[in-house]
Amino acid sequence: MTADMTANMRKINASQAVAESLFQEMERDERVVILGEDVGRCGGVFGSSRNLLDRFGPMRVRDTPISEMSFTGMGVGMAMAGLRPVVEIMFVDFIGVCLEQVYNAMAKIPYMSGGRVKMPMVIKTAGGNIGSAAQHSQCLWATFAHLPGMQVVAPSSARDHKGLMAAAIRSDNPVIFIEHKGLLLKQAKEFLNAGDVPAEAFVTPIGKADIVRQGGDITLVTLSASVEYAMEAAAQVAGEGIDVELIDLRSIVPLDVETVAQSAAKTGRLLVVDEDYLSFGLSAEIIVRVLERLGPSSLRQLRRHAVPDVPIPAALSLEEVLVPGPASIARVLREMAAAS
Amino acid sequence: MTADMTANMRKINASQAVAESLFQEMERDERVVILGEDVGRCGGVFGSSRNLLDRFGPMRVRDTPISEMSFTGMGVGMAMAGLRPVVEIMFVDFIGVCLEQVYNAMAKIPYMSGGRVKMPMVIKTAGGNIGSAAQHSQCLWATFAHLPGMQVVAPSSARDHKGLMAAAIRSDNPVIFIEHKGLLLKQAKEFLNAGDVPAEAFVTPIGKADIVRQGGDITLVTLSASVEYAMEAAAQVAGEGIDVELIDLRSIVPLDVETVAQSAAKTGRLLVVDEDYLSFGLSAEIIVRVLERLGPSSLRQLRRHAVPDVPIPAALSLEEVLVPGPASIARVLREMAAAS
Amino acid sequence: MKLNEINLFRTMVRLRAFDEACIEGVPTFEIHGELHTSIGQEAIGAAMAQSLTLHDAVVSTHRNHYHALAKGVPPRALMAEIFEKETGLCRGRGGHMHPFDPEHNFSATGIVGASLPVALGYAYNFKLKGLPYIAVGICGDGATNHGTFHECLNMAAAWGLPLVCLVENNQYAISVRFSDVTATPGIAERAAAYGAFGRRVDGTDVEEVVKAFAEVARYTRKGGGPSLLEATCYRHRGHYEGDHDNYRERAEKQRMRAEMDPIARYRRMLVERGAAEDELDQIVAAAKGEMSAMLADIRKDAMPDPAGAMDHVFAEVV
Amino acid sequence: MKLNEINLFRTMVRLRAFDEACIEGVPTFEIHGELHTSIGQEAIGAAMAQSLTLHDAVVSTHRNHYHALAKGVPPRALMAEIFEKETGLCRGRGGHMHPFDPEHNFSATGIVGASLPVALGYAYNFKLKGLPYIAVGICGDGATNHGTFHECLNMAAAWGLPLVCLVENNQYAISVRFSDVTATPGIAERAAAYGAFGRRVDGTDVEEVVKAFAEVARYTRKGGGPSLLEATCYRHRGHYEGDHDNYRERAEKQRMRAEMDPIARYRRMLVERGAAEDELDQIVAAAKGEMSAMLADIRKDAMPDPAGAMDHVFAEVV
Ligand SMILES: Cc1ncc(C[n+]2csc(CCOP(=O)(O)OP(=O)(O)O)c2C)c(N)n1
Ligand SMILES: Cc1ncc(C[n+]2csc(CCOP(=O)(O)OP(=O)(O)O)c2C)c(N)n1
Ligand SMILES: [Mg+2]
Ligand SMILES: [Mg+2]
Repeated sequence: MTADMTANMRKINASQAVAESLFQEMERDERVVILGEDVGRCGGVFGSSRNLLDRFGPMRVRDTPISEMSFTGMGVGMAMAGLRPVVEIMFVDFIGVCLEQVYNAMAKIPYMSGGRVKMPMVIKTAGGNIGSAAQHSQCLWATFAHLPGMQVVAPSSARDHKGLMAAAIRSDNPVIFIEHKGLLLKQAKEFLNAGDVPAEAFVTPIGKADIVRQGGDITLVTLSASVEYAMEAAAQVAGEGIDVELIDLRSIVPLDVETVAQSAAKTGRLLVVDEDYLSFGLSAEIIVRVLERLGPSSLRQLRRHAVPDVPIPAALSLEEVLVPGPASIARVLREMAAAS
Repeated sequence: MTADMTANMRKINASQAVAESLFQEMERDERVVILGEDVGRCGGVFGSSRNLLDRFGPMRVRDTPISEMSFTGMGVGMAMAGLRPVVEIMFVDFIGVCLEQVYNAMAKIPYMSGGRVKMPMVIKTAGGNIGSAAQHSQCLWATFAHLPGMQVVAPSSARDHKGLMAAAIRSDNPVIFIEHKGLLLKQAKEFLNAGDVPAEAFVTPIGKADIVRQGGDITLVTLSASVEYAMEAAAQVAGEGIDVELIDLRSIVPLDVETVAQSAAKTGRLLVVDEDYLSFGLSAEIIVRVLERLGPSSLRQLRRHAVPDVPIPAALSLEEVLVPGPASIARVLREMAAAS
Repeated sequence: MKLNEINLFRTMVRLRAFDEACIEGVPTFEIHGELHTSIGQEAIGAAMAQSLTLHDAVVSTHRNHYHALAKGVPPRALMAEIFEKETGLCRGRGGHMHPFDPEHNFSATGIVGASLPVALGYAYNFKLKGLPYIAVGICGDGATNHGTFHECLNMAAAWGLPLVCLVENNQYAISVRFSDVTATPGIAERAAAYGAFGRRVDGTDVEEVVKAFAEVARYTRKGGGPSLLEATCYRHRGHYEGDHDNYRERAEKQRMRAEMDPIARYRRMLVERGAAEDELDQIVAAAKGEMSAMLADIRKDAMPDPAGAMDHVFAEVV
Repeated sequence: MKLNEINLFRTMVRLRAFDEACIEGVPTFEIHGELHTSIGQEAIGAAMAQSLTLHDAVVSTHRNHYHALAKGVPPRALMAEIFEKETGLCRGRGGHMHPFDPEHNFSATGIVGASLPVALGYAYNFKLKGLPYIAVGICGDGATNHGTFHECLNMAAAWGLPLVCLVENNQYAISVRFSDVTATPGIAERAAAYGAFGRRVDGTDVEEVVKAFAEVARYTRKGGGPSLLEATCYRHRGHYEGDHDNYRERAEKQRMRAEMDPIARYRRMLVERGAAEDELDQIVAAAKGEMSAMLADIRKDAMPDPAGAMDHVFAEVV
C-alpha cells in the first residue's frame, strides 16, 4: 500500500475495530450483552471492549469473576433466554476450563433440541504466539473445529476484525472468534493486508475466504496473523520469481474449500501455514479436502508448515524456530519452488 | 477363530482385562494409585477397576466426588510427588470439564520444566457410540492428539486392553487410555480380533500398529471398536474378491505411519475409518502423513469414513447412519474396489 | 398457603406413573442409553409444580422427567422424546437426558454440574429486564461438589440474581456416598458462604417441600438474591435402569423404601386425615391408565427419518 | 514463637530486590510475556519461609517469585529462568510463570485456579505415606471464585488431607475488584463451608502473618485437615509490568502505598523498637547489590540452543 493510500485511512487498531463493532452491534440490538473478565472497567486486556461499560452499563457489559465454566454456561442460558451474549475467554489457552459448556452445550443444543433452540452466542478470545510461553501462546482453532456445531473465525486484517465480529454477533449460530494477540494493537494502516475500516457498521460474511494476493506458482493458505507473515514472505520471494497466491481463510468452520481448490488446481502446489499445532489440525484437513475435490494425484506438491507438536517454550530463541514466521515461510516457499 | 482355538481361552471380558492389569501393576509397584468416580466401591461403572478397593484400600483406590477438574489436577500433583496415578474420567465426553489440567499441566509440565519433571500419569476413560446420544457418545481421541505432550491409546482386542494398560502405567509419559464402551463387556473369545489374554502381567508396547488382517487390495486403517467392525466388513467383501489389509493403530500418538505407509504403498488404496468426528481429526492426519512419506501422487485412492461433523443423535435410526459400522464400511470398500 | 391435598397426591402419582411407563421401554430396547428415573423423588417435582409460573425457567439434570412435567412440558412430547420418536419434544435427537422446551423455559443436561450455569443465564436475563421471574437450577447431591456450584452461587449472590438452587440430596452419586466425599453433613449449610438463603427440608414429606420451595421461591422472586433448598430423599431404583446397584445394602434399601417413599407417606397421612382409600386408588389407577395409553399411542409414532440425520446442526445454511 | 526481626526484614528486602532486578529485564525486552511482580506482598513470602521445611510442597500462581524463594528455590536458577536462559531452573522452557523445582517440591502455573488441585496431589501423597508434611496451595483473591477452590477444599476436608490454602487477597484480579464479584466480604469465612480452619490476617504486618501462617501450618501438619489463611494486601504495581493500571484511582494507590507497604511498615516498627537506621540501610543495600550482581552475571548466560527446541516433550523416545 502506498503512502498516498494509507494517508487517508482511519487511525484505528484491530482491537478498536472489534470494540467499535461491539459498540455498534450493541446499539443496534439491545439483546447483545458482553461478559467476561476485565471486559468492563478496563475495556478488555487488549482494549477490544473499550467504551462499552460507560455506554451500556454493567448489566450489558459484565465484569465477571474468574469462573469461566459457569459464565460460559451462563452465556448458554442467556442465549436460550433470548439474549445474544458475547462471552470473552481472555486467552484461548484457558478454554480447557470451560470447554465442556462450549462443545456439549453451546455447540450441541441446537441439534439436540431438534432445531427448536437457537444459540446466538459468540465466544471471543485471543490466541497466538507473542513470546508468552506454553500456557499463553496457543491458537487451538482446530480444537474447536474438530467438535461439531460451532463456527470458528480468526480474522486477519483490521477491517475483518470489525466485519467478522458483526457477522458473528448477528449469526444465529455459535461462533468462536479468535483474535490474535499480535494483531490487536496494530494500526489498520500498518497491516500488510491493509484496508480502511469503515466507520459505519458492516458485515463480512463468515465462510468466504479472501484471496489476498494473486499468483500462479504456489497456493499458500493460512489465516490470522500468519496472513501477515505470509504476505511478507510472498513479497520476499516475488523478487526471486516465485509468484505466490495467498488465501486468507478467515474461518475454518465453515471452510471455503472451493476457493482453495480452485487456486490449487491452477498452481498444482499447496502449502498450508498454521500457527496452531501441526498434527490433527488445519493443515491436514485442508490438504485432504482439496484432494477429495480434485483427485488423489491432482497436485504436484503438498506441504504444511505449522508448530511441530511441541508446547511453546518461553525463550524466544526457541519459539522462533518453532512458530512459522516470514523467514521460515519464505524458506519453505523457496524449497517448494526449487523442487519442481 | 475356530471353536477349537477358543475352547481353551480364558473367560474374561475386556473390562476384566483392564482390571486385572491394574491389579497386577498395583501389586508390582506401590506408587500406582487409581482415583475417579465410582472406581472403588462399585469397581468402575463398567467394572474395569473391580476388586481393587478390597485389595489395596481406599488410599490407593479412591472414590472421588464429581470434581474432575480438581482430581485431575490432583493426579498431576501426585505424579510430581512421585506417585503413578491412574485418573478415571468416566466418559470421555466429560473431559471438557478438566481439559485444562490435561493439556496445560499434565501434558506440558515435562517440557515446561526442561525435562526436570516426569509425568507418569494415565487418564483412563471410556468413549464410543452405543446409543447414548450427544453427551455420552464421543471418542475425541483427535482432541487429545492435537495437543502436544500426551500419548493417546485406544485398544481394540481384549488382550490389548490388558497389555496396553500395563504399558501406559509403566510409561513415564502421560497417557490417555480410551476404552470403548461397546467393547468393555465383550468376552475375549467373542472378539473377531480374538486372542487369549495371558493371566500373568505383560506389556504391549505403545506405538506399534497391529496388522490384523493381511491383504493386497485396500489398506484399511482404524482403531478401537472399529477394528471389529472393519474385520466384519473385510470378511464380507473377501467373498466378493476384495482383499483388505486391516491395520489396528492401537495408539494415535505415537502414530505408526511406517506400518500404514508400507501397506498403502503395496495396495495403492487407503481408507481410514474413524468413529471420532471426521474433520480436523485422525483421518486427514493419516492420509497426509502417508502422502508425506510416499509422495503426493503415490496413491490411487484416498478415502475417509467417519462421523460427519454432527453431534450424535439419541435415536438409533439416526445414529446408525452417522457412525461407521460393518455395513457402511463394507459399502465403502465395495465403492473403492469398483472405482478402479 | 392452602394446599389442595388431592391435587398434590395426584401430581405425585402421575409423575410416578410416567416414569413407570418409561421403564417399560428398557427391556424392549426401545430406550437404550441410561434411563434415570426419579422414583422416590416425586414430592420435589410436585412442590415445584405448585410455585412456578410459565415464565420461570428450570434447568435440570440427567434425572429430569419430573422437573420437566412440573414445569409444564407436555407429557406426550416428553415421553415421545424419551422413546426417541420424531414426534418427541426434540424430534428424537435429544433423548431422555436432553429435553429442551423453549416455550416452557425448560431444559436439561446430561453433564453433572452443567445445570446451574445455564440457569444462571436465565436468572441474569430476568434481572436485566426487570422481570419478576425466577430460574431454578437443579443439582443432585453429587453435583454440589462440582466447581460450578460454587461459581454460580457466588455470581448469583454477588449480583443479586434470581436463582433458586434446588438440591435433590438422595445421598448417592451413583455408588459414591455423599458422606464419603463431602466435608459438611449437608448442603444447605453452604449457603452462608455466599450470603444466600439456605434451607433444608425432608424431601419425602410433600407438604413440607411445597412450603419450603414456596418459601425460597418467594424470597428469590422478591429480589432477595439466590436461595438454596436442599431436599433430602432417597433413590429407590438403581442409578439408571440396569444398574446392578450392589453398592448399597439390601437392608438400607428396604428401610428407605418403607420410610422414604413420598407417595406412601402422603397416602398414609391423607388416610389418617380421612381420605377415602377408594378415591386414592382411583387416582392411582387413572394415572397408570393415562400413562399406559400415552405409551401405547407413542409406540405407534415414527422413528426419525434417517434422511434428516444431518439437519439442525446449524441454524442457517451458510 | 521467637522471631528474628532482622532476618525477617532481610528476607523481605531480598524478595523485593529480586523482583526489582527482574523488572530491569522488561524495558530491554529480555523479559517479554507478562511479568507479574509481588511488590507489596513480601510479608507473606517471608512468613512462609519461616514455617516450611524442605519436604513440604508449595504450588504457586502466575505471581510466584516470592513463594519460590520462600520455598528455597535457588535464586540464581530462578532468575535465570525468568530471563529464559539455558542455565535457568527449567532450561528457559518454562519462563517466569512456570518454574518447576522438583528438589524443593515447588511448582507454579499460569492458569488461575490450577494451583490448588496440584497442591492437593502433594497433600494426598503425604497422607498416603503418613508423612508429617504439608502442601501449600496459593491463590489470589480472584482464584477463590474459581470452581477448583471449592472442589479442593471439599476433598481435602472430606479426606483430612494436609492442605494449606493460602490466599493473597490483594483486592483485585487484574481490573476486577474483589467486592464487585464476590458474595462475601472476605474469603476466610468460607472455611466453614468445608469444616476447615479459617483465619484472616493483615498480610502487610509481617509478624502477624508469620504467626498466622505458623498457626495454620501447625494445625494442618498435626493432622487437623485443611486450613485456609487469607492474607490481605495490595498490589502496588500493575497486574503485570506494562499494565496501564487505569482501573484503580491514583489516590487509592497512593494511600495504599503509604499504608500497606510491608517493608516500610516493618522498618518503622523496628526503628521504633530501637533498630539502627544504618543497619537497615545496609541490609537494603546489600540485597540490592546481591541481586544486581546476580542479574549481571545471568545476563552473560547463554540463551537456549535452538537445536534443542524439540527436546523434553516426552520422557522417553518411543
Ligand atoms: C461432569 C460429569 N461427571 C460425571 C458424570 C457421570 N454421572 C452421571 S450422573 C452421576 C451421579 C450424579 O449424582 P447426583 O448429582 O447426586 O445426582 P443423582 O444421580 O443422585 O440424581 C455421575 C457421576 C457426568 N454425567 N458428568
Ligand atoms: C483460568 C484463567 N482465567 C484467566 C486468567 C487470566 N488471569 C491471569 S492472572 C488473573 C487475575 C488473577 O487474580 P488473583 O487471583 O486475585 O491474583 P493476583 O493477580 O491478584 O495476584 C487473570 C484473570 C488465567 N491465567 N487463567
Ligand atoms: Mg444423588
Ligand atoms: Mg488479586
